[in-house]
Amino acid sequence: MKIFGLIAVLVVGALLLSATSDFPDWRDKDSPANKSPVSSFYIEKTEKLTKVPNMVTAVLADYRGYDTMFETVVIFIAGIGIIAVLRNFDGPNSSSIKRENNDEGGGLLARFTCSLILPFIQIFALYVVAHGHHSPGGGFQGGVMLGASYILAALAFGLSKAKDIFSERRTMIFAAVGIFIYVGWGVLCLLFGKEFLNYEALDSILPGDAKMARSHSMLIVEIGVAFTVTAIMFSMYSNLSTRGRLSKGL
Amino acid sequence: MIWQFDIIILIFLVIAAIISLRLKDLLGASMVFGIYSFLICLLWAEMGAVDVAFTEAAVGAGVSTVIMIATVFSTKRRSKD
Amino acid sequence: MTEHFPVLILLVPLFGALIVVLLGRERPDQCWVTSLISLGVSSLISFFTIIAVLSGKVQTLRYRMGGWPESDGYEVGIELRVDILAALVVFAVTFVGFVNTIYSKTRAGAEVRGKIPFFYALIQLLIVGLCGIVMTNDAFNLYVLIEITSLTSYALIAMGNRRAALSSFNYVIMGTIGASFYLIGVGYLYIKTGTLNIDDIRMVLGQNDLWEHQSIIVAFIFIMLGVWTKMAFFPLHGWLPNAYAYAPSMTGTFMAPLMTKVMVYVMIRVMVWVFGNEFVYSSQHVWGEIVIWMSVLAIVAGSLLALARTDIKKILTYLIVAEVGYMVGGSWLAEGIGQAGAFYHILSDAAMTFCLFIAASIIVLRVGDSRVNAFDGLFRKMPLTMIGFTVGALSMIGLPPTCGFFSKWYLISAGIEAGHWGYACALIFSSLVNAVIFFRIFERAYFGKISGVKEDHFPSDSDANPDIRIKEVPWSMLVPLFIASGSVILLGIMNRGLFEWIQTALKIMNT
Amino acid sequence: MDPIIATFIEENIVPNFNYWIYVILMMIGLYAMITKNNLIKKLIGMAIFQTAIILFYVSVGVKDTANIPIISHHGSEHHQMTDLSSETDSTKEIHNTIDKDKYANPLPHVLMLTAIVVGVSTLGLALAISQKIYKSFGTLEEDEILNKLRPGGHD
Repeated sequence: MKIFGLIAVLVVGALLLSATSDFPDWRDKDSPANKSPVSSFYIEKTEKLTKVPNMVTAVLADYRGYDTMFETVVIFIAGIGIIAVLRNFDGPNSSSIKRENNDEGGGLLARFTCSLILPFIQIFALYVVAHGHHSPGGGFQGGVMLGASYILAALAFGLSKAKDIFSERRTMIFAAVGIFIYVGWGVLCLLFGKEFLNYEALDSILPGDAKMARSHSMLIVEIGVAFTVTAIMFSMYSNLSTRGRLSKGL
Repeated sequence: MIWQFDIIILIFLVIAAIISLRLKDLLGASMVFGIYSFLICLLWAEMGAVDVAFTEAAVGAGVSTVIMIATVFSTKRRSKD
Repeated sequence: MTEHFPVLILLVPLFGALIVVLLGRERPDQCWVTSLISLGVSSLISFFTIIAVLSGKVQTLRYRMGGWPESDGYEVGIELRVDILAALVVFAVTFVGFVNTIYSKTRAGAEVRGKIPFFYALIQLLIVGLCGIVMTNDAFNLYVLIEITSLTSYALIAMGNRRAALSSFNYVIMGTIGASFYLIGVGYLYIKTGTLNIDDIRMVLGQNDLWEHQSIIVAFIFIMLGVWTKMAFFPLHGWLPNAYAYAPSMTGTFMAPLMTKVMVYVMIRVMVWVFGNEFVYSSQHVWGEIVIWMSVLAIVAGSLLALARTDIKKILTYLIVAEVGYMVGGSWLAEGIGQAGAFYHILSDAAMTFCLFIAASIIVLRVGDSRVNAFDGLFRKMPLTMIGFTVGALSMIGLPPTCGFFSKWYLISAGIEAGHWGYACALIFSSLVNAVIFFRIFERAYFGKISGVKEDHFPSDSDANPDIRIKEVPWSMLVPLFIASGSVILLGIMNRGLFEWIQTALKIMNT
Repeated sequence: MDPIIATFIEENIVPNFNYWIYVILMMIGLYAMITKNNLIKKLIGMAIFQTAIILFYVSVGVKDTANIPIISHHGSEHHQMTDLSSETDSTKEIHNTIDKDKYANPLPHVLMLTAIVVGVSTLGLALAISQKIYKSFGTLEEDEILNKLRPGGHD
């Protein structure tokens, strides 16, 4: 097996290396990928057409918004997939277990530190979600940070405390609602007579002109992504750290 | 866009990848994998891909490592290879 | 309204999945109804899409997500593209999903117990992913959708017993390698062309005459390797038999007819749309001959491995491996009849695999044993099920008027036309092996005694007497079986018309 | 560093170095996925494999003259403040046009955001599956699991 694996890996590596000599130089601004009309269009027209200075956010949420919708669906699938694989709903230890151990979680110092920094982490996460138009960040990064803040709470105060805020039922509702916001916003465009995810259709219900409608819609879509990602990140951690029993975390 | 940094980080990356795969202690391997993610996040920030670097910092060095460690704690810590 | 059909096909099951997750835990019985309605609506829409595409007004439906117009002749957004080939495959996918949902009515509660909402949500998302793969015209979007189908199938398979979890893990490893190879290939195309839209990649490749560049050749090889891994082409087939055999039986019937076939569609699409026939079938490249001989190997090995098994589900999964060899070989033989034959085989193989898997899982359910001797005397006990099974088996052997005969006919004649006798002989050999396998089963089913059933296989069942226990299943399982076997015959009867549509569509592609 | 060596490196190694390292990382990851015995190790290899591909894509979008792909207005605003009166429409137009060599190619970044998300989803699901395997087999070593599955093996 090892020999076979080594041979396969070497063949693959040799093929890939043989192609690198054919590539344009690294950092070449005139390489086909960098000077292609698609990339020039994104760089030159994005701010004019969508009023968003961060091109990555604009391309992510608008030009390739269809991709991002499925990216959110991928996260969602991972979340429900982990529950479907790990949880054992009909066993004796499903939801009937009460918290038998109040000592779980970190020590006093950890709790104190966490209670100090958690609000700031969460505010920063919300800032990242909301400010993705102008600075690096967006729904996904902010959502991961928000989810991580709950993971931190679970580590410091014990999973059962964190579960009181963010129960499994709630995570599933949050996750589904996030995608619902994203897809529903696209369907709204459909109902207004334009293509799916064509945010320009919504300029009559959003403040500003059609270009601002794109910008505002990106924010709404990013919020949807943040909902799903927050919920699923926390659900992923809580299931994986307890082998799907959802009691007694790390 | 300083290529010297680029080369140094890339070499560290290869070292980190090899170490994390050689360690027999899975907890240590996950930790080194976190370091690997952090290095690659630095690299992307250096290459101007700030959004990707941000995401990798949150996901690769953060959540991926955490869920990996969570799995190591709820299974076995030693590995045979 | 017609122009929105492609996206509606995707959105209806997507919303269905969300509703199932939101409401499922309170009312598990509603999940079945919800997914039945959503997949039914979706297959209805895809049926109308076929009509719209055939009606002549719109040969090809193009749908620009976000309404972004092209700039300088390049697409800046993501585009969906539905022609007759895509419409046919999408209809097959949604229809199989719909019929299979009917089949899962009584089984879901028993097999996945408390996880019914998650099961139905994953199933609907799987259908969304497969339809998206078929319709999208963007190389990277295709990767995302491939990962959607992969993740749903990992989860669905791992919901089974412990063997299923282990095979699902192998599938994760192989599937990730496959999808990542595809991604590498797309990256190599992107670095040379600067675009991701499939039509635009083709255009740039032609304009700049990049055909002989090493990176384009490597990109082609890696995309092919990735797609072959996902479709379980012979040396890369390791994950498939265990995954499909140990998965919950409903999952098997959902995935076996769809996954590999959609990946074959992707392969044909990449060969024809992205790279074009001149590049793929060019005599300068050695790969044509190699791939055909690999597919001959796949057919022979798949058939022989199936012959060596005694477990009915394992037999069927190895037959899938052989069928993948048919399709890969056919599409690599030559443009024209070989490609069209392989494409027709996608549809007919989906129908007959569906039929056989449903019949087999009904039998395993009733008899409680998945070995071949479970079939002893079944023609007397379960005549209706056995009729369905027989239709599927005859199609697999290749007897008229089933669709298996016609697709095999087209493929063999393509092999003879291309002068590739090895491929034609392998097809005939595989038919003979299939005949041996299935007539062995028929013999048992006609003449065998029921005594082969051991009681300890069903310890939980209260009535241990097999004579009483082995009886026909409820209508919710028989109707899907008959729809499947009916479609096997229907596809066979309609073969000429279908084949002409496929041929003209492929010709339009190449101009 | 010696300037001659530096120019040598810059001309001959730097243009392809990223691509070489990406291939090496990918080979390391792939080798681990195929040959490692421990399931968690396989998954670490998988993560390395995926990040290597992301490294490749991000390297494609780098330009030597470019900065991060976020349009900044500091320059033009400053200009407007200093001579607000003499600003005509034509000069405004000049300031508003964007030099595309100044910004990195955003498309690979977007693609790789999606790929990172797919990577972490796959990792999470695979970890869940390996926990399920551990629950039913009591080990994560592939050879021990296969031993237990063999009919003769004690289970």
